[in-house]
Amino acid sequence: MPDLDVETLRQDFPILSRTVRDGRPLVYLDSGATSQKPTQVLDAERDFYEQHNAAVHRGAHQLAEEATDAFEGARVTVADFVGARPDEVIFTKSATEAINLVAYAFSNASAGGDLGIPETPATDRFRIGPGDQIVVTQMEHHANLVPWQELARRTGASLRWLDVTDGGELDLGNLDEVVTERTKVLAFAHVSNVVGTINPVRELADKARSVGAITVLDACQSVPHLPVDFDELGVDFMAFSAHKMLGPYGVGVLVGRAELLAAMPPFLGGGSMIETVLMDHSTYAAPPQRFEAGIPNQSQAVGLAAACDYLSQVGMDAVAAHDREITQAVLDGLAARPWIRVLGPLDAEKRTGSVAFVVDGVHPHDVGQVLDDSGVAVRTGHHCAWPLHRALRVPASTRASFGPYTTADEVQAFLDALDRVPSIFGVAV
Amino acid sequence: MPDLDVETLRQDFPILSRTVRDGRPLVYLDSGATSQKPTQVLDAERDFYEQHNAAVHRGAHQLAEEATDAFEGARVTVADFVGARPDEVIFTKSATEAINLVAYAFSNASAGGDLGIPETPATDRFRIGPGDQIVVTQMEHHANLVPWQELARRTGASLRWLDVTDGGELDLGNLDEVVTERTKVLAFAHVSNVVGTINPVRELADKARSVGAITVLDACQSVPHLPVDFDELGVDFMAFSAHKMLGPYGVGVLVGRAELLAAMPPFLGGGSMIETVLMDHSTYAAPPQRFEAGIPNQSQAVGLAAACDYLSQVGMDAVAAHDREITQAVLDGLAARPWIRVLGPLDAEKRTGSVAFVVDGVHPHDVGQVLDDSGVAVRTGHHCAWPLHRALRVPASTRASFGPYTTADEVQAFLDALDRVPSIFGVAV
Amino acid sequence: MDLYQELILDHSKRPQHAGLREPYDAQTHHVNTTCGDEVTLRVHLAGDGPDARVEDVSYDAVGCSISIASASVLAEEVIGHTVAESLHTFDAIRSMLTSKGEDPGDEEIIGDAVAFAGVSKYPARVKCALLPWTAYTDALARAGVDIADASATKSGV
Amino acid sequence: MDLYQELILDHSKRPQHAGLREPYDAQTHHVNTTCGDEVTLRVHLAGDGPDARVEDVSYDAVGCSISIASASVLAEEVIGHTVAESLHTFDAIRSMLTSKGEDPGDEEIIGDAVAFAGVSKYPARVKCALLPWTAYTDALARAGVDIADASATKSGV
Ligand SMILES: Cc1ncc(COP(=O)(O)O)c(C=O)c1O
Ligand SMILES: Cc1ncc(COP(=O)(O)O)c(C=O)c1O
Repeated sequence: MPDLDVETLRQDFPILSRTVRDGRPLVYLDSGATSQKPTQVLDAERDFYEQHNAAVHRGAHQLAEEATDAFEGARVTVADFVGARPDEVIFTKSATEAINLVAYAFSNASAGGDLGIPETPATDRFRIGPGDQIVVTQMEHHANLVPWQELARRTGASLRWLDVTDGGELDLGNLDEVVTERTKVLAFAHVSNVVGTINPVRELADKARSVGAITVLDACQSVPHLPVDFDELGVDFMAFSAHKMLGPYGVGVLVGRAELLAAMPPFLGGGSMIETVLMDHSTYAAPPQRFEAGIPNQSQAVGLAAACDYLSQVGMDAVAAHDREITQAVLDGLAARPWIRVLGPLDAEKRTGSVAFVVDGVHPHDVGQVLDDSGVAVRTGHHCAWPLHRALRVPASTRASFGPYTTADEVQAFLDALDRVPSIFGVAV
Repeated sequence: MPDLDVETLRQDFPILSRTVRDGRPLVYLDSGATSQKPTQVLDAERDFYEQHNAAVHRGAHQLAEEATDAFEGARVTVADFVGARPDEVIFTKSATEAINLVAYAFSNASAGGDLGIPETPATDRFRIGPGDQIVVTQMEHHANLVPWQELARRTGASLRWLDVTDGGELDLGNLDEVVTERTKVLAFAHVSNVVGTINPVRELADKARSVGAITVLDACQSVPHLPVDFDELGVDFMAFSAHKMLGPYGVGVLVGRAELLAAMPPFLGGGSMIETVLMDHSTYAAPPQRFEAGIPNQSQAVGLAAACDYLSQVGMDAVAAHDREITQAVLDGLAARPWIRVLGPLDAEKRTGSVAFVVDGVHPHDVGQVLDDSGVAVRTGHHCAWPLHRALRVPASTRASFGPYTTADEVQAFLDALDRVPSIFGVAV
Repeated sequence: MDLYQELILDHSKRPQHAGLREPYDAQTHHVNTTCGDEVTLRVHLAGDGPDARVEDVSYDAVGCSISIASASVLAEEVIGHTVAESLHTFDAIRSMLTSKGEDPGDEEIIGDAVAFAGVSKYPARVKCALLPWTAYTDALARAGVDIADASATKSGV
Repeated sequence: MDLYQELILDHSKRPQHAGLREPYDAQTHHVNTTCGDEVTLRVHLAGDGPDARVEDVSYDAVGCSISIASASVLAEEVIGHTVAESLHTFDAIRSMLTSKGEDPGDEEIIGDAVAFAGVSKYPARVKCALLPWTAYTDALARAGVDIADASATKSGV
C-alpha cells in the first residue's frame, strides 16, 4: 500500500496556506463539516463550464452531447468509486436530499392513485401506515432522523430507535425487540459524525433483511475516510455528500438497489424525469432519470467525479491508514490531558474521521473560541446530533475532524492551543 | 438607458469563442435551456472555495464566519435583484425544487399531526383535499405541472387548467369558471419557455387573490430577460434557476411572501432547519432556514449573487431591450421564409427570450441537426412542455433562444443555416 | 451532411410496410422522451422459439427522419426471417450505432441499415435509430420469445 | 484574548441574580441553535407602560460563558430600572455588539456590558450575547409591554 504523502498532497489545496486571526497559519480541523477541495476538482468544474457547458440530455447539438457525456461519465466514475452500478446512482443536491428522497418514496407510495410507474411487488415494501414501524438510532445526524420523524407524522407509522451506550457505540442488546416484523425501514449511520464510531453495517443489514425491512445507510462520514463498497455492505440505500469528500457543494448521491429504485414513485416532479405528460397525469422514466427532475447539478457531478478520481489516485486504503494515524495521535494527545474527556470509543480502530470531547467546566463554544484564536478551526455545539449528545449527557462538544491533508504538526498545534484553555477559564489541570 | 455592448460583454464568456463540428464557430442559441456563464461568476465561486471555504452557519472559526457572510450576503444580493426581502429568499437546488417545495408544503400541511412550527391562520391556506382545486395552464413547463399533478394525487384535490389559444397566449375567456372559490392554488409561468409569451401576471394574481388562492409564478424565463420585481408582480411565490441567468448549476430560488413562508411546514428535514430535536419529534427554525436543510449550496449561491451583480451592471433594462432587438430580428428573418411557421405571438412586444417554430414536413429534430451541422446550437423536441405542443397541434418544435451575448451576426448565421433545410429534405420554398 | 444519406431520406419519406395490420401477436408503444419520437409496433410470428418466422411487422411511427427510416428498414430486414436471424441483424446494427463512427456496418448482414452508419457520431440520434428496434424486441418478448435464448441460438450458428 | 475580559469570566462563573424566582409576569425560553445555548427568563414588573419598573429578572441559563455572562449583566443592568430605560440600554448594547468592533460601548449607559465590546468581532458569538436580551424583550412583550412604543419613549427623552 503506497503511503500518503501529505506534504505533496497539501499543495493541491491552496486554502491550506492561508492565515487567519492576525496572521496565524490556518489549522483546518473541521473536515467533518466540509472538506477543502483540491485544485483538480475546481479545475474540472471550471473546464466543464468553459469548454462544454450546455444542458444535458436535452439538446441535439455538439455542446449538449459533450455535456451529457461528461455528466453520464461522472455517474460511472462515482458508481465505480463506491462499488455500485451506474443506474443505481442518483445525483441529489446533498446527502440530506438523498435521505429525504427515500423517506418521501414511502409516503408517496402510500398515498392513493396511480403512481405513473410500472408497479412491482417491491412497490408494496414502500407502503407504510399506522402499525408499521420506522427504526433509527440515537446516534443519527439530524439528516437521518428528522426525515423519518416527518415520515412517521405523514403516514401514522411509529418511530423507534436503537440506543447508544455510554461509550458511544450502538446498543444492540435489544436489537430483536426494536427491529421486528413490523419494521419497514431501518436507517442508520455508517460512521458517527460526532464520536466517529464505525457501526456494524452487516449485522444491522442482515437483521433488517430477516424481517423484510429496507435499510438506509448514512455514509456521509464513511465514504470520505474508508474504502466503501455498496454491494459488500449489503444495504438497500446509501447516501453521501460530495462536499465532505473533497468535492463541490450542491451534489450528493443516493445509491439504491436497482429493483427498489424501479419500484419507487418519483420525488420531485419536472423535466427529464417523465415518460409522457398529459394535462391530467403523467408517467415517469426509469431510474436514475426518474429521480433527477430538472436540469441537474451537472458541473457539480463532474466535480464530484474529479474528487473520486483524486481519492482513487491517493488510494482509499492510504486515506484510511492516514486517518487512523491522525486519530491515534489526537486520542493520545487528549488522553495525556486528564481535564479533557473524549466522547465515544477510546480505541482508534473502532472509529474514523473525527474526535469529539468536552472540558468539564468550560463550554465547548468557549473551547472552540480559544482554538480559533490560535488559528485552529474546529466545530463546537451539537453537530446536528442533538439526541446523541443527550444520550451521552453532555449539552454539546468540541469536535476536531480530519481529511487526507491533516498533518501531525497540525495535531500538535491543536493540542498546544488546547493547553491555553485551563488557564483562561481557571480549570484545574 | 445605456446600450448593451455585446462585443465587449462576449469577452467575459470564453466558451463563445470555441468551435464545433469541424471548426465551425459556435452559435449558441440554446440559452433557454441554460445560459453560458461569465468569468466573473466562475471566479466568484472559485474565490469562495480557495479563500473562504467552510460550512456556513455552523463553525465558530474565522473561515466559517467568512463563508457565512458570503452566503448571507448572496441572499441579500439576490433579494435586491428581484425586489424581495432577504428573509423571503430560499436557496433551493433549482426552480424545479422550488416549485416542488411549495407543492409539498400543501400535502405536508394536510397530513395529520403536529407540524413542529407555530401555526398561523395562513397555515390553513395550505390544507387541501378532495373538493379543492389546483389550477395550472396548458403553457407550463413540466416543472410547473407535474408537481401539481402529484399534489392532486397525494391529496385527492383535482387539477384544472387554463387553455392556450392557437396564437400561443393564455386563454382567459373562462378565467372565472376555472378559478373559483374552490381554487387553493394558481400556478403559471411568467414567460413561456417555448413560445416566449409574456403572461398577464397582475390580472391572474388579482383573480387568485379575489378567491383566496395562493399564486405560484414560474419566473425561470422572465428573471433572465426582464426586470422583475416580486413585490410589484403581486404573486405569493416565485421560482427561478440560476443557471438560466448566467449563474451556476445547482442553485435555484424560491421567493415567498414572509407570512406564507412562516405558515408552511418544512419540506426537507435535516441539519440547520431545526429548532429543537428530540428522538420522537422536532420543532423547526423560522424561514428561510426552515427550508434549507443540510449544508447549503453555498458556493453556488455566491455564484448566483455574482450573476445578479453582473446583470445589474449591464442593466436589466438594457438586457430586455437587447433581447427585444434579437427577437425582432429572428421573427423578421423567419417571416421572410414562408416554409417556416412560428409558434406563439408574432408581435415581438408580447414575448421574450425564445422563438420556437416548425418546418412543415420536416421533423424538428432533423431541422436541429442541420443547424448543428452548421455550428448553430438550438433545442428541438417538446422542451419539457408537451401539453403546450399538443395544444398547438405540433408534435415538437425547434427553438432558438437568446442571452445578452447573442449578436445580430449569430441571428444571420442561424437563418443561413436554416436555408439548408429545404434542399436537404425536399421542402418547397 | 453524411448523416442524411439518400437511403435514409427515401425510407423516411416512403416508409416500407407502414401502418398497423392484423393479425398480430403482440404490440408495443415506445417513446423517445428526448425528442418525442413515438412508435407503435406489432409483430406477427409463425411457430415457436428462435426458429419462429416473422410473418409481419407493422407499425405507426411519428418522429424524425431517423426513427421513421429505421422503422422502415427494420420491417424490410425482418419480415420473412426467423426471430433468431432478426436478432442477429439487430445486434449488428446496434454495434454499428454505438461505435461512435468506428464500425461502418456490414451490408451483407444489415442491408439498407448501413445507411445509418453516420448516425453513430451523434449520440442523441442513436436513440432515434434504436427506438423501433427496442420496440421490436420488446414486442417479441411479449409474444413469448425468450430473447436471450433466441439471440444466443443465432450467434452460436 | 480580548474576548474573555475578566468581567465576562467573573459573571460567567458567578452569574448575578441567577435562578428562577416567583413572582413573575411572563417567562420565555430561547435557544441559540448554533451552539445549543438555552435561557429561560422571567420578568416581574410593577406598573404599566414604558414607566413600569422592572422589579425582578430571574433566569436559568445553560451555555457558553458569553451567554451566561450576558444574562448576568442583563439582570444587573435592568433590575430596578424602568422598562424604557432597560430598552435604551439594550439598544446601546445591541449597537455595540453588531458594530464589528467599531463601537466600544459607553460605560455610562451599559455598565459592565462594555466588557462585551470584543464579542462584536466574532459574529457567531454575537448571537450568544444577544440571546438573554431577546429572551428579555420577548418576555416584556408577553407581559404586555408595547416594545416599539416603550423604546421610542425613552429614545425621545
Ligand atoms: C419555464 C421553466 N420552468 C421551469 C424550468 C425548470 O428549471 P430547472 O430545470 O433549472 O429546475 C425551466 C427550465 O428548464 C423553464 O424554462
Ligand atoms: C453523518 C452525516 N449525515 C448527514 C449529513 C448531511 O450532509 P449534507 O448536509 O451535506 O446533506 C452530514 C453532514 O452534515 C453528516 O455528517
